[in-house]
Amino acid sequence: TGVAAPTASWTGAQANLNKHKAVPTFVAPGPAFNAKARAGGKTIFIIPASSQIPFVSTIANHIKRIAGPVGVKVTIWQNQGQPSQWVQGMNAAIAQRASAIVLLAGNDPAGLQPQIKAAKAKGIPTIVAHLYDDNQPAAPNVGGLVNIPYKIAGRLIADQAIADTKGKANAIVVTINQVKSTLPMVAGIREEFRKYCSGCKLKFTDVTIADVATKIQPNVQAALTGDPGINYVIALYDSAEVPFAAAAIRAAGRTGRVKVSTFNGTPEILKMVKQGDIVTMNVGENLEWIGYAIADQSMRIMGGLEPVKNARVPVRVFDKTNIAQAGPNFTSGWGNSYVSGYRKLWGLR
Amino acid sequence: MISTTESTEPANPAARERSRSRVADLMERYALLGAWGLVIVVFGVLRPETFLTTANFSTIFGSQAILVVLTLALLPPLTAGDYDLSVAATMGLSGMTLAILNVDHGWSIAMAIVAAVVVGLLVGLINGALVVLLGIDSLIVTLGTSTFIAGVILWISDSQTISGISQPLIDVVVVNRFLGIPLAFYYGIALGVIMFYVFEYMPVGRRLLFVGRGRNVARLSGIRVARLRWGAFIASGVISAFAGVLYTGTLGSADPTSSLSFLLPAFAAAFLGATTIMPGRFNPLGSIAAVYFLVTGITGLQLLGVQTFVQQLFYGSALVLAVALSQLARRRDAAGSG
Amino acid sequence: MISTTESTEPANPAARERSRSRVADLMERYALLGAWGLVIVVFGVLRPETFLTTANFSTIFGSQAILVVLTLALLPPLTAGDYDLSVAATMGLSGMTLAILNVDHGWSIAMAIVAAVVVGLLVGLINGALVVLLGIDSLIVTLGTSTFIAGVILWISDSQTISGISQPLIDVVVVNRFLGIPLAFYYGIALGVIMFYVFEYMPVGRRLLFVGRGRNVARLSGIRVARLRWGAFIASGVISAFAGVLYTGTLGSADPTSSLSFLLPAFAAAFLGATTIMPGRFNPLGSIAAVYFLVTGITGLQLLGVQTFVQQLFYGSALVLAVALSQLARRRDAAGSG
Amino acid sequence: MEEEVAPPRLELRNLSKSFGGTQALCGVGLSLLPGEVHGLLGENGSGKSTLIKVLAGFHDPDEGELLIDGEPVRLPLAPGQFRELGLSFVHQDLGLIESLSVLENLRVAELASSRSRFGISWRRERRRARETFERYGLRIDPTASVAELKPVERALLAIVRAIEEIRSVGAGQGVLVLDEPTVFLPREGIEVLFSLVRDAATAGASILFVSHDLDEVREITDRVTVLRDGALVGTVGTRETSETTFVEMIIGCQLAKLGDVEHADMTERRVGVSVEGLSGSTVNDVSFQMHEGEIVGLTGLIGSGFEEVPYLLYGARPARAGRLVLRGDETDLTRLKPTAATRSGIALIPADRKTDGSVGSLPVVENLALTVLDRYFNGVSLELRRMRRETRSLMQEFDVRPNDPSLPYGALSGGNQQKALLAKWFQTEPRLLLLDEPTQGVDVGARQQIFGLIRTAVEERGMHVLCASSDYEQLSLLCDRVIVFGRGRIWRELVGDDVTKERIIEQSYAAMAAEVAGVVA
Ligand SMILES: Nc1ncnc2c1ncn2[C@@H]1O[C@H](COP(=O)(O)OP(=O)(O)OP(=O)(O)O)[C@@H](O)[C@H]1O
Ligand SMILES: Nc1ncnc2c1ncn2[C@@H]1O[C@H](COP(=O)(O)OP(=O)(O)OP(=O)(O)O)[C@@H](O)[C@H]1O
Ligand SMILES: [Mg+2]
Ligand SMILES: [Mg+2]
Repeated sequence: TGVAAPTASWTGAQANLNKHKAVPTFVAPGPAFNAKARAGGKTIFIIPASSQIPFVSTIANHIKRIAGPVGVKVTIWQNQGQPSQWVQGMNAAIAQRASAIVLLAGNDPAGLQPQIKAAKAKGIPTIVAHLYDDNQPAAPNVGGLVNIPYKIAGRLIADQAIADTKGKANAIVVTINQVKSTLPMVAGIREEFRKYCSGCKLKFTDVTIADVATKIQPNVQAALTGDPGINYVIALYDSAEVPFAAAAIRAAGRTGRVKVSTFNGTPEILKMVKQGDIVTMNVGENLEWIGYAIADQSMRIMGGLEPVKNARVPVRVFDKTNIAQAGPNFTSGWGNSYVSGYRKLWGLR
Repeated sequence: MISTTESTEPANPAARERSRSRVADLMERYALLGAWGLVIVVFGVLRPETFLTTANFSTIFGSQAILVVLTLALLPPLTAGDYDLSVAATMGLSGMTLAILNVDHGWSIAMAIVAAVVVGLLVGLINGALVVLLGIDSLIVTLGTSTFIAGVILWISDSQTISGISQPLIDVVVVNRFLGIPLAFYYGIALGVIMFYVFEYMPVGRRLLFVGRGRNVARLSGIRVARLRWGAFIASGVISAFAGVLYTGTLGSADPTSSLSFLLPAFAAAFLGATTIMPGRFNPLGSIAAVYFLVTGITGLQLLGVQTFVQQLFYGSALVLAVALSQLARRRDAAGSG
Repeated sequence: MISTTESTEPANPAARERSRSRVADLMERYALLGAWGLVIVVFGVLRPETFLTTANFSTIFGSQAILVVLTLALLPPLTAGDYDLSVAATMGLSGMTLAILNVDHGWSIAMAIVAAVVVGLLVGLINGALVVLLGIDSLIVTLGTSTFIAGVILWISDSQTISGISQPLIDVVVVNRFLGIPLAFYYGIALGVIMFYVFEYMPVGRRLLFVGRGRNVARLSGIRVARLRWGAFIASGVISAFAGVLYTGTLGSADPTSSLSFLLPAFAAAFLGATTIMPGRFNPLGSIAAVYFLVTGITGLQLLGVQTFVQQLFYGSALVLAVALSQLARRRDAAGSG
Repeated sequence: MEEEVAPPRLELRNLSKSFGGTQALCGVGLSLLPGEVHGLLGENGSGKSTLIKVLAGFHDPDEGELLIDGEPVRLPLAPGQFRELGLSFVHQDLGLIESLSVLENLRVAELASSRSRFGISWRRERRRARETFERYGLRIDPTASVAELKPVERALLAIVRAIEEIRSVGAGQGVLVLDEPTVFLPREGIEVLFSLVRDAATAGASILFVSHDLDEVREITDRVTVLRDGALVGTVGTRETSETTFVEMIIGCQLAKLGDVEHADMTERRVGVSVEGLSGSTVNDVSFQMHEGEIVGLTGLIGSGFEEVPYLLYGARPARAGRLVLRGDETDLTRLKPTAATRSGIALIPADRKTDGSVGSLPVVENLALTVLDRYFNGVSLELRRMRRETRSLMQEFDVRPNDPSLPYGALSGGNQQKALLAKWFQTEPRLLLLDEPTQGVDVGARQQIFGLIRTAVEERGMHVLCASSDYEQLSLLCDRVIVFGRGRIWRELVGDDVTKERIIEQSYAAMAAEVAGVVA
């Protein structure tokens, strides 16, 4: 038509956001197979990064619930996030002759090579779930992957800052470089700012996992003091960062002028989206969907099938326009397509 | 138990064996404050437009009240010669109790605060009982209870962050201000001043000191050693709980694990604080100065935009250098006069 | 510094000042081993098919060698009356040095190990210098250096995990086995036995003990107090570095922060270990027993698949109960006879 | 005592206390009359301090009754209850906290009692403390830490504290308990103490006085109770009892009379040790020599500086100047460290055995073997069995009781700790032995034994012995020559027949008189 290019480039960010506001649809990751016949009676041994992180243990519990009806046994190695406990878990999995080991959510296979090799030698594949972005190279000896679209998530939280300020974003990004997924997320953020908001300002502050509670608040508060123009805090991981970032905003007396966009979709933080005064948007993940994807990939591999290349786990943007759909417990908003989709794929009734 | 008698004494009595000049005394006393001043000057020169602003100092003072209070919680047991490693866990537990009662069970914020403080009191009571009645080393008791409490927090919270604390608490902690600084700051200072008074001008403070410095002598002098040590643990538990209330008020939520990361910074501040104001004794005002000295540096670096690791390098070396400084004042004098 | 003279003494010498019956003595000495046996029996009954397997015990023994070595690293300074809070950071630094030199700079694994150990030695040297030469309290020095080292690790590693360690190291640490247990286990045991021998059967061990218990007494007995304390820090640094080598060998990689989580467990084991085998003294064999007692319980719970908070409840209460047990044996005797 | 109308101020009946296997007290009874000075005597380890610590509420007795003014009081006493009963103490180890200030230590009673609660004015307390010290003629800075005080000053501080406490109880009330208060006091200090004690007794207070010095006991006490091995031997009137009877009651048999000691003049013999131009914090440019086979004593009054000399010669305290020549080996004393001193065959037995001597929480065997560890090291391992065996015979030789090497050092009685300390250094076979108050708190019998051991070592091994002491009797019994200090310098030397208690006292005072004259002039 006759209308020229977008009135302002930030609308591109808005368009990207809008695209991800709808309920995601299920796309089969690979060919259908008979799960009961292929994987029945086998054991998945899950080693979560830390059982103390709620979303990690929630995913593990989902897998257990999903795989049960298929006849797959699931063992969860409860731990407090110490590498020596992971090593012990790997050894226990090998000793118990598990059929597959799942390193869940932050457990870096680069750091467990001797054990992964030992498992491989015993014919036990190690599946790495919820760690890499699709474009990230995986560590060697890994038997399968269930990736998360971190880069897309990063782009979306940047888009929110850009769109919400109508192209005048001045954002501070709180990173945890120690976490593997920070890299693709930051890449996504930078890309969006370059594309839709070249005049915007972007700053970073990094903390380690151990310093989350003691450092985020002072760091963010200092940044807000140092640059009174800051209007957005981009928090990569919601439950680990948002409470402290929000405290900084409150303590700096900038409530209402500085907003937060974040990722993970933890219920407590989605609740803050509903409250709306500080957190304006949260890129949600569906932990049950992820559970299905991991179960799917594990059963394929245990059953001797070709692993899927892209598990196609989606994310969804929740802001004040659609937060009501997350339900009273902030766990809904994903429809049912994936449940029936996976069941059909596995040949269940 | 007598073993730990001298254990937590920060000073160097051997060095004190020499009488020394007033100048060195003052230098030792105020070395940390001098270092603090220096840090302010350096960053003031490097970033005058952002560092030397009221907003910045309001940030510095307002953001560390929790650490101040937690550090103060350590002082009664340290003075009595005991370690309390459970303060950070107790802070987490009381904050979580407050959040659960207020958010999940709909208690009024006042009642929830009372409950949170009672929880701290109970922890102190248990710690004290184990240390005093069973005669177990305080370090291992509180390491044990700390881990236990961490488990309890995960249990009662189901590992979830609880948010949605009533606004009034948030208001009186971080939103409302006096002279531009959130009220939390003044709570910390008020507590510090009260403790200073108790330690310095009330018999019970000196009794505690006697217990810490010579448990047997204290007993021979008719001091109720067991009762005082127990009391110190209870005080520690209650103050930690108060820190937990402030923490939850600051965050507007309570999470199950983050409080533990305050433990080592609190110990660092307590020991660093023992080198200033009243060198050789754990003292509240020194501890407060130590907290703010360290955070001023960190904030300055933050404003310079340096990487995280530089903050850690600063923190580590500032700790050692500040102590070394006050130690050198003492030494130089000792060398000069002895 | 004399302040800390008695500081790290774990026992209750007053209670020890009574000669007591052999039975109570034995009870106190082996209470922890008894508790360990009990834990094995309980889990053996609950999960005979997974718990009572060689594979399980091989896992238990093999996976905790790092904690064993790190706990042993604490003992020389503790015996000399000093705290070394930097052991975990030193372990991380030496592991990271090893990884960077071996992976990024292509050094041979042997050379990289030597470099890693030298790094530990340097850390010990610096800690010792600050404590001994400047006369600063060991707790605050090592808290400072620990933070500083943590910053250095982030710096040199750029906050990234470095993987791809040469296979030979991995082989001699976790792949190769003797009696089904990875060699790492035997390194820890061998180190413990050597240290036991040094503490118990060599003059230097006895001297160290006196330095820790009565610094002035030691000095006036002609012992080179400063040199021994310094030496203890160096030993601690080197042993921590060795732990770092094992850690990197176990994981096949080095990450910038996880080592710090070993600090409190190591202290817990050192203090718990001081209640057994040679009650009242920090001792290597007791420490090893303490590590394996605690990890046996945790592993049992993991095999039961209980939630992680239960593990923490167990850990916390096991710590306190085990100490209380040995304390009660002593008390009952004291009461019975006095 | 049926004719006594007033009940005893304090009465103990059937008191028993055991530690593990040791029966420290066994059915002991004791009564203190108002206005009485009552001596408590007994060998080292006979249970005197244990009895006193029961009265302080420190030890819980196994059995026993306590009556105050005829009223039964329940045992064990609660902490601080002794104060309500009007008791105050000077404990054997003085009961001071070294790292705290003089003022804080002085005021511990007020701080410990929960009566006053608010607003201590430290300025006022400092003034009061200065006034108190002035009244006793002491020059002690209330703001100094106790660690900075000399042993004498510490003892005086503890005594002043106890006497002040008993004064506050009210005239004619109270019990003052003194557990070996005189070991660190020079003669004039003892006189001050005794006059204070007499004043208190005249006012009606009761005093329990422990000492191993029979002359002191005979001088000050009205009655004496003697313990042996934790059991009561008896209570006797002081005036009715002869010295030999006392000795017999204490040790259970006659003591061979030491007789008048022969003091040979050895100044003609070869010089083995010479000290040149020694200066420390109080001594100034002191030089003297020691001859072979000679035991040299150092003495003087408070502040004369003699007690500093052993520490300077050992490198335990920094010397400002000075050289030591030991059998031809020359040492610069400004650089000497204890390690080097031990190496060159010097040994120091410090006065403060608690902080400088041995570690109470470790076994006797480890304490004693510390200085000779290399002797038990065969290149591979320490021979622990031999160590234990030889320690046992060493303890036997020095009469350390109980003779159990595995006992924690702190569980020994005060006098036995002192004997063990002597043993620890004797076995190193030093060429130069430096003693500071070597037999403090050691009972009469053991004291003779120790003097004998020192003599033998001097004669057979050619050891040089330098003994700093303000116990003039000890000096007169042990030394061949006594150097009397005044104002940090040597005032006079007493040799041969001049070495008598009387001459030493005379010269010590003369030194002070000269000092005063010097100041006036
Ligand atoms: N004989 C002893 N020697 C050394 N220490 C002891 C002895 N008996 C008890 N203790 C220790 O000294 C401390 C004080 O114990 P005690 O029972 O005397 O307390 P207390 O002050 O009397 O308390 P309360 O007022 O509750 O009676 C405790 O830590 C205890 O373990
Ligand atoms: N805490 C303790 N543990 C074990 N035994 C002890 C303890 N205290 C004292 N004893 C023992 O009790 C006995 C009496 O000791 P006590 O100190 O009362 O003797 P004393 O008469 O004061 O001797 P001295 O004249 O040497 O001071 C000694 O055998 C001593 O070893
Ligand atoms: Mg005695
Ligand atoms: Mg009591």
